[in-house]
Amino acid sequence: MSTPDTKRIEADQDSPADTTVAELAPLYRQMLAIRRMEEASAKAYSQGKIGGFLHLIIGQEAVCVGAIAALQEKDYVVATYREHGHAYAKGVAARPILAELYGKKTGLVKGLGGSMHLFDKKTNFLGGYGIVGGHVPIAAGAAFASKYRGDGAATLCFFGEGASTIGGFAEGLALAALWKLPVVLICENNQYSMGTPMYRSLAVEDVSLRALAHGMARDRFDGDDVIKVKRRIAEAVERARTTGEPTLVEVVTYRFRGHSMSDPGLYRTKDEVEEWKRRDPLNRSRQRLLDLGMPEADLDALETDVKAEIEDAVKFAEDSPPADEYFPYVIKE
Amino acid sequence: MSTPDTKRIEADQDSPADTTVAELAPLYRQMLAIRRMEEASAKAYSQGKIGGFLHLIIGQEAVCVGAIAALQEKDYVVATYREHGHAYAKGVAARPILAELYGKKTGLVKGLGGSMHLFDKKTNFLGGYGIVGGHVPIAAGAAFASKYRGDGAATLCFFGEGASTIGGFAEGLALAALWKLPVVLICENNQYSMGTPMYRSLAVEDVSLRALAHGMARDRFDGDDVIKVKRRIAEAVERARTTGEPTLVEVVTYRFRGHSMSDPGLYRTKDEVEEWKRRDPLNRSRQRLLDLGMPEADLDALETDVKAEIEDAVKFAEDSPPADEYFPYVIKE
Amino acid sequence: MPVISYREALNQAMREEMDRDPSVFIMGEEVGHYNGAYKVTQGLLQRFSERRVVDTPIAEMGFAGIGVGAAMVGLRPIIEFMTFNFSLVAIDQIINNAAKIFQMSGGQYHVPIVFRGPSGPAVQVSSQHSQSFESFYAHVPGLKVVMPSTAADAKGLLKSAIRDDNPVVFMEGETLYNTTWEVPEGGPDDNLIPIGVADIKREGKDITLIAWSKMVWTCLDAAKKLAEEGIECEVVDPRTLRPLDVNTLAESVRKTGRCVIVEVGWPVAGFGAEVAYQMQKLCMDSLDAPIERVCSDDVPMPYAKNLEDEVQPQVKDVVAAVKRALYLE
Amino acid sequence: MPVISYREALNQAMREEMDRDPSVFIMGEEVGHYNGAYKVTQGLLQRFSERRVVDTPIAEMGFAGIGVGAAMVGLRPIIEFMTFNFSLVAIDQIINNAAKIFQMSGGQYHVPIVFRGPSGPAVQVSSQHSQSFESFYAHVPGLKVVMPSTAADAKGLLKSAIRDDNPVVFMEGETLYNTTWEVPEGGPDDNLIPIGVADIKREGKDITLIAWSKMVWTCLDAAKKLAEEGIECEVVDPRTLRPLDVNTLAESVRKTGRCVIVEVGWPVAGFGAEVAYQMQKLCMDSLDAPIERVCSDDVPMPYAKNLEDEVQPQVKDVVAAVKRALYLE
Ligand SMILES: Cc1ncc(C[n+]2csc(CCOP(=O)(O)OP(=O)(O)O)c2C)c(N)n1
Ligand SMILES: Cc1ncc(C[n+]2csc(CCOP(=O)(O)OP(=O)(O)O)c2C)c(N)n1
Ligand SMILES: [Mg+2]
Ligand SMILES: [Mg+2]
Repeated sequence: MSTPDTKRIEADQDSPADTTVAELAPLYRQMLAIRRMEEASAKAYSQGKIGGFLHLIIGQEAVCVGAIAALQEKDYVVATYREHGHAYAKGVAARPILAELYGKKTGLVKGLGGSMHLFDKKTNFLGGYGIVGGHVPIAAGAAFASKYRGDGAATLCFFGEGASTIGGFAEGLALAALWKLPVVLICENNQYSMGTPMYRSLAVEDVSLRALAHGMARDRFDGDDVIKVKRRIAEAVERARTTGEPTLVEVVTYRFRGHSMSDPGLYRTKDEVEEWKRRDPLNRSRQRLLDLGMPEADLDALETDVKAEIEDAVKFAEDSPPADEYFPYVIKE
Repeated sequence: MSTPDTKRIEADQDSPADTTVAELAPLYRQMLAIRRMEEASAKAYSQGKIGGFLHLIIGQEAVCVGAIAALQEKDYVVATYREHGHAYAKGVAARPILAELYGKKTGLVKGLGGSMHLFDKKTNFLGGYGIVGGHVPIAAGAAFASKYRGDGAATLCFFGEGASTIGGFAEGLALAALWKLPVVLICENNQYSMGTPMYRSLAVEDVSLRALAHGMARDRFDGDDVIKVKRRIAEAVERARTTGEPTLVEVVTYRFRGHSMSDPGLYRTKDEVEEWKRRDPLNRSRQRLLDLGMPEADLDALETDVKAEIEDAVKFAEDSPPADEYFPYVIKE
Repeated sequence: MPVISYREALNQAMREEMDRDPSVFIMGEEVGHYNGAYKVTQGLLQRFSERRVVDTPIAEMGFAGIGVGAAMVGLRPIIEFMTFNFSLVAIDQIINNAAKIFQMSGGQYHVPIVFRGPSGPAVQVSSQHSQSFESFYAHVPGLKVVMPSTAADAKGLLKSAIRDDNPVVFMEGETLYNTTWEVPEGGPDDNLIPIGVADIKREGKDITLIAWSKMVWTCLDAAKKLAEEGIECEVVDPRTLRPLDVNTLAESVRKTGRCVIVEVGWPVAGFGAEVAYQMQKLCMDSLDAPIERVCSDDVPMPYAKNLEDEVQPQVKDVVAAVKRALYLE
Repeated sequence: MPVISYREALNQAMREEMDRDPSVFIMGEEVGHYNGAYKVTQGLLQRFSERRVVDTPIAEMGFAGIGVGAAMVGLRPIIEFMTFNFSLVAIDQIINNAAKIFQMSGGQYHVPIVFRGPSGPAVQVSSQHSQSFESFYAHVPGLKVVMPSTAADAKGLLKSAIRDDNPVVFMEGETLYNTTWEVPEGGPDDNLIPIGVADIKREGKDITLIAWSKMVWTCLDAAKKLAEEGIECEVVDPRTLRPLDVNTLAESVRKTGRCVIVEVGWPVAGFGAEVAYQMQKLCMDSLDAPIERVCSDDVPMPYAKNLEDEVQPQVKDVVAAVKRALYLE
């Protein structure tokens, strides 16, 4: 349902945000690396080298890359089980990520967490969580600590539109608004919660309306243009840093694959998926770089470089020794 | 915080809703009976004849009486631990209510539930619940059943403003909006959650703003005038019955006593309490009846009658045998 | 007798009960259009329409509570948790409302509702998705807790659960859906299995193995192995944890004089502890050895397959425990 | 030694630790301006300001999770639940996040947090407010669970809990706040009581009574009564349920040869079952009688005082169990 307060998504296919090759190229590289990393995981999964649930973010790369590009190192990121890209964008290398998916000792979390639970203290990546909505209060908690210490850090919390109906999200939102916690709640609205389209899970089409209930700042836009995502999230991050106020941001995007590797995604028409693939944020950025005058050759070099990075990471994961201990990680002595 | 969407409470002290003695007198009688019943409970509590938590509704009587006056017998009511008045207004007699508070075998729920857990199947009073927010989904469930059966019944769910931050409320609200369940969610905003004033528990002063997040109908007004409450709730009930749509209604009111008998209520100034006592909904209705031409003598008769009813109920509770069994009420054979 | 899968048995039970009683409906995430995350509700939407097969948003506390409210006024909801790991966000509705309303209302309102879904570890789904909370629900008066191990038990017990006038927590083995078993044919009112009756899955005289859900299969495998060494295990499956059929269990333990309890979950204060308490209390004089317990390691479940296997109770662990109980080591 | 109340002891522990460590803060409903629903945080707001004594709206899941997040990045939150009955709406944060983050992060992030508040039945507060969930939390690896029975234990253990680098579920006896005990004086670093060490509250040779929190007092009263009949009970208080000091418990049971476990909560799969399992396993050869258990009746708590007293374990019930265990009846 659309309401008087619904924030329209401006159709801006032809009006890309101002940028330069210097700014866009590294973000394009990140998105491409994430895409290749996800494809490599999918392949390894089908070969039985990765187990459990594997949730890919292919198609949504511009959201995590653009948003996290607006951050400083000290800022925190909290994400869901669909978080390989977020970890990579925050600065985690492909090697420990893939090794983790392979369940190896060299994995980011020693083979204990797998795909859904990537954590990296060095880059302030506070983790990937598997209980829908349960991580929103955790993000508010990191923001609470920043306010408590006055360290000027902001926290980004990513979640899907399907999470917007659960209590954990509602309580995190209410407390962040009441206490003015420096957190940016980013709804990656990929329009499906597993097999459920938005109209069967939400009474309104605009998730950012949730902010009105708390007099909280809100924003809503599409996630095709990585630079636009960066700019708009930067505004919210700036608000968090300076006024300490939270923002609820909804970014409309689309996942090209099923919910997880075990989901054939039969609930969507081929046309719908094709339509969105035409809007692929990677192609869009690549074209934009060409328009901005980046030589084809440089782009080819960049892509070869990414290919090599991921191949190396896959090899690293394949060759690493299996995970071998878990008792030391139950209770901290 | 007040926002652009905040619904102002119209100051209508001097513009009472149109009514007649025939309509108002019985509602005044109910409010008075509830007031006397609460006073009798307070007395018995101080004498140690009632134990546990005792939450009185003195000062808020116009809300439950006015709202429930808008219902038919088949309609359901779900309430909190502060529900003696709601049970009475739905048609439960003072005798079984007081006997329950006394923990007697003749109590409404056989002495098993006490003050916080009154239930009455005959009048479709679905109960008093002690976990804040936990009863909102239950009310949505009764409404779901009405929709499922098409029985045309509406469900009223009462809760405090303090409940508006908890997940149970948020999820009940979201599902009621999505599925268009015939429920009216009534926030009895008495401005305090135990010792916490609204400004320390809510980011906005207007609880009904929660409805905007779901494109749900909303209303907000003060609860001094029992007829006004009846009229405004009747609109929401009508909406539920005909279109099957839910409404979030906030009624601003005030409790004259502490949160429960054990709370001295030191967090409020004498002036504040006095100011609200001047707005006492009972005095207001009594004066209105006189203005409408009800003879003083009739009012006195009504009041004597109420006095007798409650005295009889107290005696009944005092003389009843103690509760004596609980094993039969764990599992239904 | 037709041999069908545990999944199909559950599906048949729901279909038959929904055919029989229009007040029965199912509600949960992806139960309808998606035919269930584990396909247990396959085809039910087509047969019964969106009115009776209700897809929900992600709001377990909300739809569990909606089920409770609907049950109070006469419907018979089946609430599916995509897995019982997610029941933790709804547990307040189950424990504080569903289990207590019959008592709080002095017997006026009862709550005929089934909370069902997969429980226990699957394969490599990590710590937040690999938990067994049966001891939580079994702890609570006002609830019944059922954990079938075979397709036949699954069907007969789910039908009984749906007809029960009390809240029933029905925990399915996440790794049992594809297992098959002989399931008797018959009309909609045939072959119901009463809640609260244990079943001897294999007879034996030397030692009693007590297990439920997936661990029954582990015990049967261990029993085969041990039989080769001439050790005859009796495998007893309580099937229902609350109410627990202590007599059938105790009879077996008195007969064999030895008892090993096998559970897939964490050891400390797991349901196996309750079984151990009951058996030592009722059979102390007949016990020739302390009661042994085989459980998961006392750790959150790791992701890596090799570690996950190490953590979970395996046939070899049961065999070792049996030998300890028989003083063969 | 000064004799102070259990409430004052908890208050001192928090005050001392907050004085000592600026990263410690307390958060919960009514903990500040109201000085605590049970006045345990009396005076803390005045001393430490709203920055470190944070009143919350009613949103247990939310503020429990905020505590977990704050703990991950270096703070040491004390989260107060007005009562542990309300922890059910936050239990997912405790079990799926607090208890697992150290493991899920491969040891990178730890969660130094204390979840505290009153637990167990008070007086006539009915079924939703009279519950004991220690068996739930004790079941979960990654947590520590502490349940002090005296003011001295409360102070020494709460200080240890606040300094612990792991999530600690600290359950206080709702009816113990006014009880008094000798509490040693000393500096902020003195008299800490290590988590995981049981305490013998009374020595005796004939039988071992194992109990925690309020039931320790019930057992001490029963022991006095029984002493008049010449029966010497040893009362052992584990004080910590996870990790459990099984050795101290087992030593006592081996000495006396008899064991009665007393708990205020429901019997089925209560923590007493775990204690019983451990004792029969470790002491089978020394046991002269089956282990007895005294618990609440297996029902939701009724409101009426007379029924509430019937439901709860009383001194007379402990006395009777002891005599059964001694075959004196
Ligand atoms: C509390 C809870 N309920 C159910 C699930 C199962 N589940 C995992 S992901 C998912 C869908 C989430 O959709 P959305 O929030 O839109 O995120 P997306 O997967 O689209 O990125 C569900 C239902 C869960 N993990 N946690
Ligand atoms: C989940 C939960 N948390 C805390 C409490 C304790 N508690 C009981 S009533 C109350 C205040 C509720 O205030 P409000 O919702 O405004 O209702 P009022 O009492 O003012 O009518 C609190 C905190 C509870 N019962 N349940
Ligand atoms: Mg989505
Ligand atoms: Mg209030």
